Parts: sequence; structure tokens; C-alpha cells
Amino acid sequence: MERLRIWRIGLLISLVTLFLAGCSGDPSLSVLDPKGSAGEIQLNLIYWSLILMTVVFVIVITIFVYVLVRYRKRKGKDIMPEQVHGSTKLEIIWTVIPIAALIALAIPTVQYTFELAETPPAEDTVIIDVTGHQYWWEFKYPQYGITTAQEAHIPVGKKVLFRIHGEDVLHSFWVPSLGGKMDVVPGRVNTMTLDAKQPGMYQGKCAELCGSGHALMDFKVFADKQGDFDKWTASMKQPVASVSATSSEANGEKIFKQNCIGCHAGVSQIKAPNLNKFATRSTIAGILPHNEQNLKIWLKNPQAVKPGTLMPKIDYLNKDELNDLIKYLDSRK
Amino acid sequence: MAKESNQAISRKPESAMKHILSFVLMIAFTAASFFLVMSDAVPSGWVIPLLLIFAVVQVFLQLFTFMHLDQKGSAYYTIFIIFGIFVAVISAVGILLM
Amino acid sequence: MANHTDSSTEMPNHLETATFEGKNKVLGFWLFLGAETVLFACLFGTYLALRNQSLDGPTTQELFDLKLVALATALLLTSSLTSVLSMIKMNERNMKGMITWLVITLALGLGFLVLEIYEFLHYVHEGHTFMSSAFGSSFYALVGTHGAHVTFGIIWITTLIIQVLKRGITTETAPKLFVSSLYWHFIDVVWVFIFTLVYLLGKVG
Amino acid sequence: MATLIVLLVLVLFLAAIFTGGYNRQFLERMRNSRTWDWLTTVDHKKIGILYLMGGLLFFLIGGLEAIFMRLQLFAPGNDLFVGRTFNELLTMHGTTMIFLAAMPLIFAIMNAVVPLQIGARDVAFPFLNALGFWLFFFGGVLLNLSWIFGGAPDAGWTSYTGLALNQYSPGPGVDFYVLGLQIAGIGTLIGGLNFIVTIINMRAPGMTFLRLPLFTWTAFVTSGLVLFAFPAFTVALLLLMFDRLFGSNFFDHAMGGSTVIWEHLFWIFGHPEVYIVILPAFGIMSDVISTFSKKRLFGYNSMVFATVLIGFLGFMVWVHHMFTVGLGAISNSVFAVATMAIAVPTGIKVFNWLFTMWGGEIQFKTPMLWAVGFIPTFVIGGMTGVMLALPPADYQYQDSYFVVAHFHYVLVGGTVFGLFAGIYYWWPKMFGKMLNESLGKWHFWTFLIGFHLTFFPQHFLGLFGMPRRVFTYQTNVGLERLNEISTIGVAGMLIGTIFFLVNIIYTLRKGPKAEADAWGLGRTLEWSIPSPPPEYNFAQTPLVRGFDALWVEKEAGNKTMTPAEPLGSIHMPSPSYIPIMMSLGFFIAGFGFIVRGIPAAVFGLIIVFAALFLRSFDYDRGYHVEPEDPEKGGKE
Ligand code: HEA
Ligand code: HEA
Ligand code: HEC
Ligand code: CUA
Ligand SMILES: [Cu+2]
Repeated sequence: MERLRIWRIGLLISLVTLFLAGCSGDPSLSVLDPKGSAGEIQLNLIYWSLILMTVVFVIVITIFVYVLVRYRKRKGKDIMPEQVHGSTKLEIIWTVIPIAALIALAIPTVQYTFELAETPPAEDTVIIDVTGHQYWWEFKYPQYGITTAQEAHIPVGKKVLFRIHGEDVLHSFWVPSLGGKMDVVPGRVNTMTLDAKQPGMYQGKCAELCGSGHALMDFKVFADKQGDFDKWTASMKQPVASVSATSSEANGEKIFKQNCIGCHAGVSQIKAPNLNKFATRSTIAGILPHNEQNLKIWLKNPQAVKPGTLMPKIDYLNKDELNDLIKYLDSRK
Repeated sequence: MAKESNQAISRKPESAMKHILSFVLMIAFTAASFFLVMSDAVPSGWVIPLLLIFAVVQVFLQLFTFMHLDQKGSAYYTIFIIFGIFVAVISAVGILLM
Repeated sequence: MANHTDSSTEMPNHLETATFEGKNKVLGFWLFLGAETVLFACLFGTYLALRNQSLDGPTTQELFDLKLVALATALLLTSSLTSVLSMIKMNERNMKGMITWLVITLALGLGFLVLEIYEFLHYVHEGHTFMSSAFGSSFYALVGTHGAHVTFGIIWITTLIIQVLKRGITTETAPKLFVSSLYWHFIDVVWVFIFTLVYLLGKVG
Repeated sequence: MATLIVLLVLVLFLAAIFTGGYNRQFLERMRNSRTWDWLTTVDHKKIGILYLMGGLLFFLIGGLEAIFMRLQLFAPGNDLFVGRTFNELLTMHGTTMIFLAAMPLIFAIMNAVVPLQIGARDVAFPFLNALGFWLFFFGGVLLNLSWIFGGAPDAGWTSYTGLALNQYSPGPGVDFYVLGLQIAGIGTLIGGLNFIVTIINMRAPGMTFLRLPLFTWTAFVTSGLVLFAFPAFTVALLLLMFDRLFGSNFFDHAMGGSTVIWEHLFWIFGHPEVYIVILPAFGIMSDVISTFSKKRLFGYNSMVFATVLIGFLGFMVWVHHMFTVGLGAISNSVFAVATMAIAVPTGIKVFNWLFTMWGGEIQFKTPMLWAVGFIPTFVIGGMTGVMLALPPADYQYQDSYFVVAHFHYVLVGGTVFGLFAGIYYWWPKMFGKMLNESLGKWHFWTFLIGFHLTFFPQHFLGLFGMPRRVFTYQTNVGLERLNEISTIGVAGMLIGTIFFLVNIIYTLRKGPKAEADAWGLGRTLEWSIPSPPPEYNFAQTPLVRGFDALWVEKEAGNKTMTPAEPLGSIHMPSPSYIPIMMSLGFFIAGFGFIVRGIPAAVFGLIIVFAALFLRSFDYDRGYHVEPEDPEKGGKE
């Protein structure tokens, strides 16, 4: 029986080391490595609850192991246990202690819940209107008149108020290393305040099943130093050169106007990302690294990249046309 | 079955009078509800609470007279219907307010 | 607990719970009504949450005609009384009396249904349909489910009348009749809330 | 097309019957066959076995779907099942496991055990009992037919609208979900109602409420939850059906509808649902632990109280699934506190189990192994549940793999372990044969290890930022290794399940016959009658003289129960074909609605009404059997 206990403890230790050694997740995606105050508050609560739970679990498991070892049937012996009815004293103990533990948990919980629901004063906040679409994200900066997609930029150290809208199905806006999520509910505007304490790239995920492409509905939040952020907004506000510089770009522009503008400039029923500043994005459709090769792959068969996407195949262009189109797109900065 | 019919058959036949009385009350409450809404006799803030109270009273009249919950041996019926009402209220209010 | 035993040839006072099966049936039916309460509550919740979403269609204030509703209410309330009177006759083993009250109940129920159908037709005419808006959908779902219950009740009670005519008032038919009467009262209870929360509240705003 | 064929076959069939153009002898033979016997049975013991077989079948199907999902997630960028197919798998897995595996298995054990534990010859409504089973079965078949007829539902087992509307989920998938579950759900509701009445009205003399075995108590409360929770689901499904089939606008925000209403309706049902599936497992634990510890259950009254309280609180916490919907801080806080409160009664149960074993003499037979494996596993699941109940933390966990880990710890580590314990424990009573112990132990250990290997890493996957319901994930963000481990773990559960299947087949062939008191430690009434019990269960209704009725007699030195009535002929209900006919009607009607074949739908409904009508005019009084004189009978 002594051996049993050692064996169990060994198992426990090996399990714990397995998970703590090596993997604590990627810093741009992990809940356990927060880079913003919301994430920090949430992690605090996670740790606090984890500590309490561990204590309770240790108590339970200690009694459990003790009982199993101590009171197992021995060979050859046949005893008749006393038929106890219960014990009011014990029962009160294990009613009251959990209640106390839960109160200790409930107080910070309620406090944080209200804290996270506060909206910061408008002067000091960057407002971003987020719209979740099947399967891409749109970001509008009403204070700057910017519209972009897949990639949002925010200034480090400032509160950012996300106003979250939707038009088709439910999505959920989640940037794990900045803070918890908020659902995109069509017909409602939900708000969430986040901030970043360090510059960097933070990955965002759609966290509500929204169709075939749900797994690939990724986005990125770039936290820039204030100066960089100002530069970014300024450049985004600047209109793209209205005339194309080279002839292939001009040809590309023509093709774009014929084939793409319907969706990509918002006249058609289908909403598609604004491509005005497409060249500034580090990804294509939020998932592929941005390069020529991938852009071709995307255009030729978007469904193969992102199942269910509403972007049609552009497989009818010849090689030159495609190249021109790509040149044009990549000139849009 | 072994314990067939060993209880609950001892209740007295009911008189119609009780039910007619209850019916008159129901009609009165209903009329009062309609009156509340159709006339302006009551300040508007009072109308909705009063309507609800009248409706609830009627429910209890139905349950305890027409549906015989006032009789002996109805304990289980009462427990379950009350619990049903409890869940019902929570759900409806939840959908409405949350 | 056998505090009362009729001399065995006599019929017991309360036929519906005289047998074991009868008792099960009545209890089971009460449980069913408990479930129905929750069912209707969910429909009410949905309706109340959506009732202002009338889009371009008529609003509750414009739509509802309280006089018609008052009449329908009177019919249904009265039918609840006649239903309970029929049960009294049943326990007196007065077949004729019972059936008379049952038939009156049915007639009142039918009258109610006719009014409701008339009302619905009128609304559809006004552009308030099941498909016109969320208000329309939730209105017809709630009031329509109630109407469907009334319809089912009418059919059920009719078949029961046929059965009693064939078999008389026995410990087998009595629980069925009793339970159908409970059902009928329940429908009336639901209606109380419909006229309060749908029609009257619709006028108040 | 399919509709037409179905219609044609049925019309021919009916024509044959009504014109007398059938073979009388054939019908006669059919009536006497074993198959007909099973199809028309109203005996709760047989219905229990039917539920068991149905539930196990669907468990295997759901498990297969899980295997497929885990294979796809084995490595990033896999393309075995992507996009819609993966969504279909996860939806069908969740739906099948919850509605068609866990719940029927619970009903299997309830049917097999509850009437015996309360000393009854039958359930209150044998007919409805059969109807409940057949509705579940046909509903489940209908749902699974979706794989063949145009694609399975793909909007998650929660079927959130928006996604579940025609516009975003074209094709019949979600229609199958709506109608299949509606039909199965009605069956479940009927089953629950039946058990409440049974437990209230059919108890043997002396079997007061505070002498009921704990499993019966949990069956009672679970049935209550079924009774009051399923109507909300009925409404939800009805409204979704209207939206999809008849163009209404409950959930379409463009027409003023609201998806949040669906979420409310679903979770008003959905949260009680998870207690529906866990409470009977608690009951099984209580019975098994006390039996194999050879001790009376510790703190019986507080156990009963805790059960009722969990059931009660279960209705007031549903919003904890909706913390991220944006309902506001007040609502989130209120529901968070209510949710946490459930930890208290559950804790009472856990400690009472521990102290039941304390001072006992524990025998590690297979059922007890499952019970012992249950405790730490479930406690971990419960703890993560409490962690999820804290809204600020839940903003991070919600819809991530952390949640997946939580609910598999409670659903598999809780419900499924509990069910396995129950199946091993009562198998001798149901089938009259003992399951093999060593195969059982292999089953337990492989399944247990596989289980933890699969689901423990998923907590970390969630914390590392992996959302649930995704068919793939990125490379190089720390998710590969854990997903690999998780998939490998499934092998353990697969092998365990195969051991179980082998055990069943082996036992049916050559298992040793079981005694009445199969484990030699029986405490409750079911162990006082032969295994399997005769069709009337108790030749004489027993007189109950305390909690753990059989144990009380054993302590008093008696070998059997004291009867409460003289030996006499016993009334039995007749078998009936109406339940299966009615369910078939629903099935046809459902199928008709799904393929938009109105004639088939109408035809199905006609069958339903015909069945109702037949039933209403059916005054079959059953039959009587003369029980054999029990060897040692009579009163003194
Ligand atoms: C058998 C099923 C089952 C059971 C029993 C539970 C039990 C609990 N569940 Fe779980 N839950 C699910 C099945 C279940 N759950 C499912 C299927 C989902 C996901 C649905 C979906 O989205 O698809 C879910 C999701 C879910 C969520 C939503 C997560 C999200 O989507 O964001 C939450 C949040 O509060 C939650 C909480 C709880 C709590 C507090 C309990 C409590 O009842 C647990 C209580 C038990 C204990 C706490 C352990 C024993 C107690 C002690 C030893 C005493 C001492 C303890 C303390 C002092 C803490 N569950
Ligand atoms: C009681 C309920 C229950 C049970 C028992 C299980 C059991 C299992 N579940 Fe499941 N699960 C859910 C309920 C359940 N689950 C729910 C509700 C969801 C959410 C769905 C949603 O998001 O909508 C879910 C989701 C879910 C996911 C997340 C999907 C996603 O979000 O993308 C995963 C992934 O790993 C998973 C895995 C498993 C595994 C590996 C098992 C294993 O324990 C299974 C073990 C069983 C076997 C291995 C069977 C053995 C098979 C054979 C022997 C072959 C059979 C052959 C024939 C058919 C003839 N489940
Ligand atoms: C029917 C509408 C439609 C048409 C026509 C269309 N697109 Fe798209 N496009 C979309 C949608 C929707 C997306 C978003 C896809 C996603 O992420 O799911 C998209 C995404 C893109 C992206 C990635 C955008 C980003 O922000 O990363 C590029 C690049 C693109 N389209 C280029 C084109 C080009 C070039 C054409 C024409 C030759 C075109 N599209 C025609 C609908 C359309
Ligand atoms: Cu958008 Cu998932
Ligand atoms: Cu829950």
C-alpha cells in the first residue's frame, strides 16, 4: 500500500512537469502571459481561484487516498464495519468551509466584473468600431476616419474602447494576451475596453462558431508606441495615389475595377474588406503571410485557404492579368 | 395493485355554489382589468402592477376552486404546479430582463 | 390510512381517483400541466421581449380591439365554469347533466375559437402576419399555441363524450373526463395571462 | 422522392391490412415471435434493456465522431475533415453524446432499477414508458439519417441562431437537428413524467421518501428537471422550426428578432440538462460506494437535501453560459454567485462519499473502481466549473478548450464513469449474468488513463489561446504537442471501450449465472429478488422496515424480505404496438417536414392521431399471472 501512494505521487509530479516544462504557450496568444490591464486582472482572478481550488483539491485527495489505502479489504479478514448514520458536526464543517471559500472568491469576482464593465472617459480613449463578418474583421476608427480590416493598430498605454457590431451571425472578439472576449451579436453594440502595456503584435481569434471558416477567422492587434501609432493613422488617412504609377498597375487597376470593386467597395450585398491600404497588411485574409505567392494562392481559390469564405475564385484571369492585379493591389499603401 | 384505493376517496361531493362564487369573482377581476385599461381612472404607473395582481388572483382562484387544489390529497399536485410556476416565472422574467 | 371504506358495492365518491390507475393519471396530468406552464412561460417571455419589434407593421396599440377580446374572454371564462359543473354532475353520476354541461363547454370553446380565427383574419388583413415581423411571429406563436390547445381540447372532449355514451361513467372513464377538465381550466388560466400581458398590456404600452 | 417511396410502401402496407389480403398465419407467427415481443413490450425491465442497447449504440457512434475530430486535430494543417464536415462532426458528436447516449443510458438504468428499488411491480405508466423509448429511438435515428440525406447539422450542439438559420446553414442539416431532437425530447419528457409518478405512487408499504435509496432519489430529481427543463427546449426548437420552415422571424435580427432569445431558451433548458445527466451518476455513486464499502451511506439526509438543492439551483444559473453576450455587470454577477452556490451541495456529496468509505471495508470490484475513479476526476471537473463561473475569468475561458476540458471532466469523468459503474453494478440484475471482472478492470484502467491523457492537456490548450470548435490551429504557437497528446489519449478510451464490448459478448455467451444478491453485499430491495427478476418482479410486495431495506432484514437475521401481502394472482399490463406505431408516425412526419414533403408529413401526423385515437378507445385490462410460490414464503 505504501507503494501505491508513491506511485500516485510520482504520476502527479510527472504530469505537472510535463505541462510546466517547455510549454507556457506563445506570448502573442497566451492567457497566461497578459500584456494589458484587463488580461492582468483576469489572470489574477484565474490564479486566485486556482489557488483556492488546489487547496480544496488537496484536502479531498488526501482524505481520498488515506481512505482507499487504510480501509481496503485485506485478504483473509472479514470485518463488519459499523453502520454509521452520519455526523452533524462534520457535515456542518464541510458546508461552512466551502461557503467561506466561495465568499472569498465571490468578492473579487464581483468587483472585477464591474471594473471591467466600466467605459473610460471619451477624451482619453481611442475608439474602434469592430464589425465581425463571415470570416473577417473590419476595424473603423471614427476619430480618425480610418477603415481597415484584419489588422488593428492601437497606441500603447492608452485605453481603447472596442464597440463591437455584427451583421450576419454570432462571432466573438478575442485577443487572449490583452484580455477576455466579447461576443459579436447582430443587432447589438457591445463594448469592451482593452489596453496594451507593451508594444507588440497580439493575435486575435474568433471564438464563437460562425460557420465553415470559423477556425481561420484570425486577426491581429498591433500595439504601437504613441509616435508610431500617430504615424500609422496619418498614413492611413492619406488617400492612395489616384493614378497608377506603372502600366501593369494601371492594367491591374482596370481589372480590379471590373471584377472586384463590387464587393470590395461595398456596393454589393456581400461585404468584403476595404483594400485601399492592402499593401500595408502583413497578412492576407488574416491568415496567410503576405507575399506574392500567397496572394496568388488566395485569389485562385480562396475556399481552399479558408473554407466557406464568401470571396469567389478568381481563376479566370490569365497569368499577366493576375500579375498586374497583384502589382496593383500591392501598390495600395 | 395491493394498495389500491386506500385513501382520498373520502372527500365530500362538492357544491356548485363555491364554484359559482369563484366564477363571479373571476368575472369581476377580469372586468376590473379591462376597465383599468379602457378608462383613465387609475394613474398610469399603477395600471401594470394592478393588472398583474388581478391576473395572479385569478390563477389562484382557478387552481384552488375549479381545479380542486383546495381538496385533501392535493399536496403533490400543489408542489409540482408551484414549482412549475416558479421555473416559469424565472424563465420568462429572465428572457425579458437579461 | 384506510380511514374510509365504502361498503364495497357502492361506487366511491370521487370517481377520478377511485382506482390506482386513476390516481396515477391525475397526478401525471398535473405534472404535465407543470411542464406546460414552463412551455407557455417561454412563449410569453419571447413575446414580451419581441412585442415592440413591429417594423413597418401595425403596433400593439393600433392593432388590438379590446371589445372582441373581452367577448372571447367572457366565453372562455364561462366555459371554465361549465366544465367544473360537469365534473360535479359526473361525481353525482348524473350522466345527462354531465353531458349537457360538457356540450355547453364545447359550444363556448367553439365560440371562442371562431372569434379568434375572425380576429386573426382581421389582423392579416391589416398587414400583421406571422412573417411580417418578429412581433408578428411571436404574437401568433403565443396566441396560436393557445388556440391550438383549445382546438385539441375540443376534439379530446368530443371523443370522451362518445366514450361515455358508450360505456357510461365508470372508474375508467371518470379519470379521463376529470383530467380533460383540468386541461380546460389550464387553458383558461393561460388565457388570463394572454389577455392581460398581450392585449391589455399592448394597449398600455 | 424519398418521401414518395416511404408513402407508397406504407399505403401498400395499410391496403394489405385493410383488404385482408395478408396471410393470417404469418401475422399469427409474427405476434408470437420474440421480435414482436420486444417491439411491443411494456415491461420496464425490457425497456431498460432496449434503452441500454440504443444508448450504447449511439455512444459508439458519438465516440467514432470524437475519434475523427481528434485525428483531424492531431497535427496543425491536417485536412481529413475540414470546414463544414468538421462542424458536422462536432455538432453530431455533442448532440449524440448528450441526447442519444448519456440520457438514454440514464433512462436504461432508471428503468432497470427504480421500480425494483421501491418494491414496485411496474412503473406507473407502462404504455407511456414504451412510448418514451420508441420516440427517443426514432428521434435518434432521424437525427443520424442526416448524414445520408443532405448533410448533418453543423451549428454546434447549442445550435445558436444566426448560424442555424436557413440563410447561414442552408440544406436540411439543422432541420434534422430540430425535428430529431423534438421527437426524442418528447420521449424524454414522457419518461421523466412516468418516473415521478412511479416514485410517488408505487412505493411498497413502508418505503417512505426518507427510505428511498439514493439512486431512486436522484432519479426522482432528475425526472423533475426533465419535466421542467425540456419544455423550454421544446419551445426553442419549435420557434427555430418556424423560422426555418415557415418564414417567421424570431431569431432574424434584420426582421426585429433576437438571437439572444435563442441563447436564453437553449440554456434555460441546457443548464438543467447537465444536472439531468450528472445527478443519476451521483445516485449510482452513492449506492455503489456504500455497497462495496459495506457501510451505510454517510449523511443520508444531507445527501437527499443536496440532491434536491442542486436540482433547484440548477434552474437559476443558466446565464453563466452567456457571460460574454454583453448582458451587463449586474446580471453577470448575480448569475455568477448563484452558480458558485452549487459547489456547496456538490461538496457535501463528495465528502459524504469519502466518509462512507471511511471505516468501511472497501472491495475493489469493477463498479467500485469506476466509483473511485469518479471522485477525483469529477472534483477536477467541478473545480474548473467554479473557475468558469467567475465572469472576468470566463471572458478568457469562454469558448476555448478550457471549457471543452471542463465539460468532458464532468460528462465523461462524471456521467460516463457513473454510467459504467452502474452498468457493471446492475448488469447481473438486468441480465442474470456477471460481467467478467478482469476484462472490467482492463476497461477501467485503459479508459481512465486515456481519458486524463486526452482531456487534461485541453485545459492548457484553452489557456494558450485555442478556441473550441476549430478544425485546425496554427503552427509554432505552442499548441502542437498538447494536441498530439490529446489525440493519443483517445486510443486509451478506444481500447477500453473495446474491452467493454468484448466483455459484453463474452458474458452473454458464457458468463457465470448471477445470484439474487449478485455481489453478496446488496443493501437495497432489488437484490432481494432473483436475477433477472420475474416479469412481475415481486411475487409478494415486500414490507420495508428501514433505509437499506434488505440490509435491515439481513441485520435482523432474515434471508428475505417480509411480504406485505398474501400470495395471489398479479395483474400485468398487456403489450401494445401503439407506442411504436405512434413513434413511427412522428418519424415519418418529421422526415416529411425536413424534406418539405407535405403529404408525407400529413400522413405521419395521421398515423400519430390514429394511434392516439386507438389508445383513447383502448380498454384493454391486461392479464393476470400466478406467481410461483417462492421457496420460502408466507408470513409467520
Ligand atoms: C455533467 C455535466 C456538467 C456538470 C455537473 C457541470 C457542473 C458545473 N459547471 Fe459546467 N458545463 C457543462 C457540463 C457540466 N457542468 C457543459 C456541457 C458545458 C459547456 C456547454 C457548451 O458550451 O457546449 C459547461 C459549461 C460551463 C460553464 C460555461 C463556460 C463557458 O462556456 O464559458 C460554466 C460557467 O460557469 C460552468 C460551471 C459549472 C459549475 C460551477 C458546475 C458545478 O456544478 C460543479 C460543482 C462541483 C464541485 C465544485 C466539485 C466538488 C465540490 C467540493 C469538493 C466542495 C468544495 C469546493 C469548493 C469550495 C469550490 N459550466
Ligand atoms: C456525454 C457527453 C460526451 C462524451 C461521452 C464525450 C466523449 C468524448 N469527446 Fe466530446 N463533446 C461533448 C460531449 C461528450 N463528449 C459535447 C457536448 C461537445 C461540444 C460539441 C459542440 O461544441 O457543439 C463535445 C466536444 C468535443 C470536442 C471539441 C470539439 C471542438 O470544439 O472542436 C472534442 C475534441 O477533442 C471531444 C472529444 C471527445 C472524446 C475524445 C471523447 C471520448 O471520451 C469518446 C470515447 C469513446 C470512444 C472512443 C468510442 C469507441 C468507439 C468504438 C469502439 C468504435 C465504434 C464502432 C462502431 C460505431 C461500430 N468532444
Ligand atoms: C463576391 C464578393 C467578392 C468579390 C467579387 C471579390 N472579393 Fe475579395 N474578398 C471577398 C470577401 C468576402 C473577402 C473576405 C474573405 C475572408 O477573409 O473570409 C475577400 C478578401 C479578399 C482579400 C484579402 C483581404 C484582406 O484584408 O486580407 C483580397 C486580397 C481580395 N479579396 C482580393 C480580391 C480581388 C483581387 C478580387 C477581384 C479580382 C476580389 N477580391 C473579388 C469578397 C469578394
Ligand atoms: Cu467568426 Cu467564428
Ligand atoms: Cu451550465
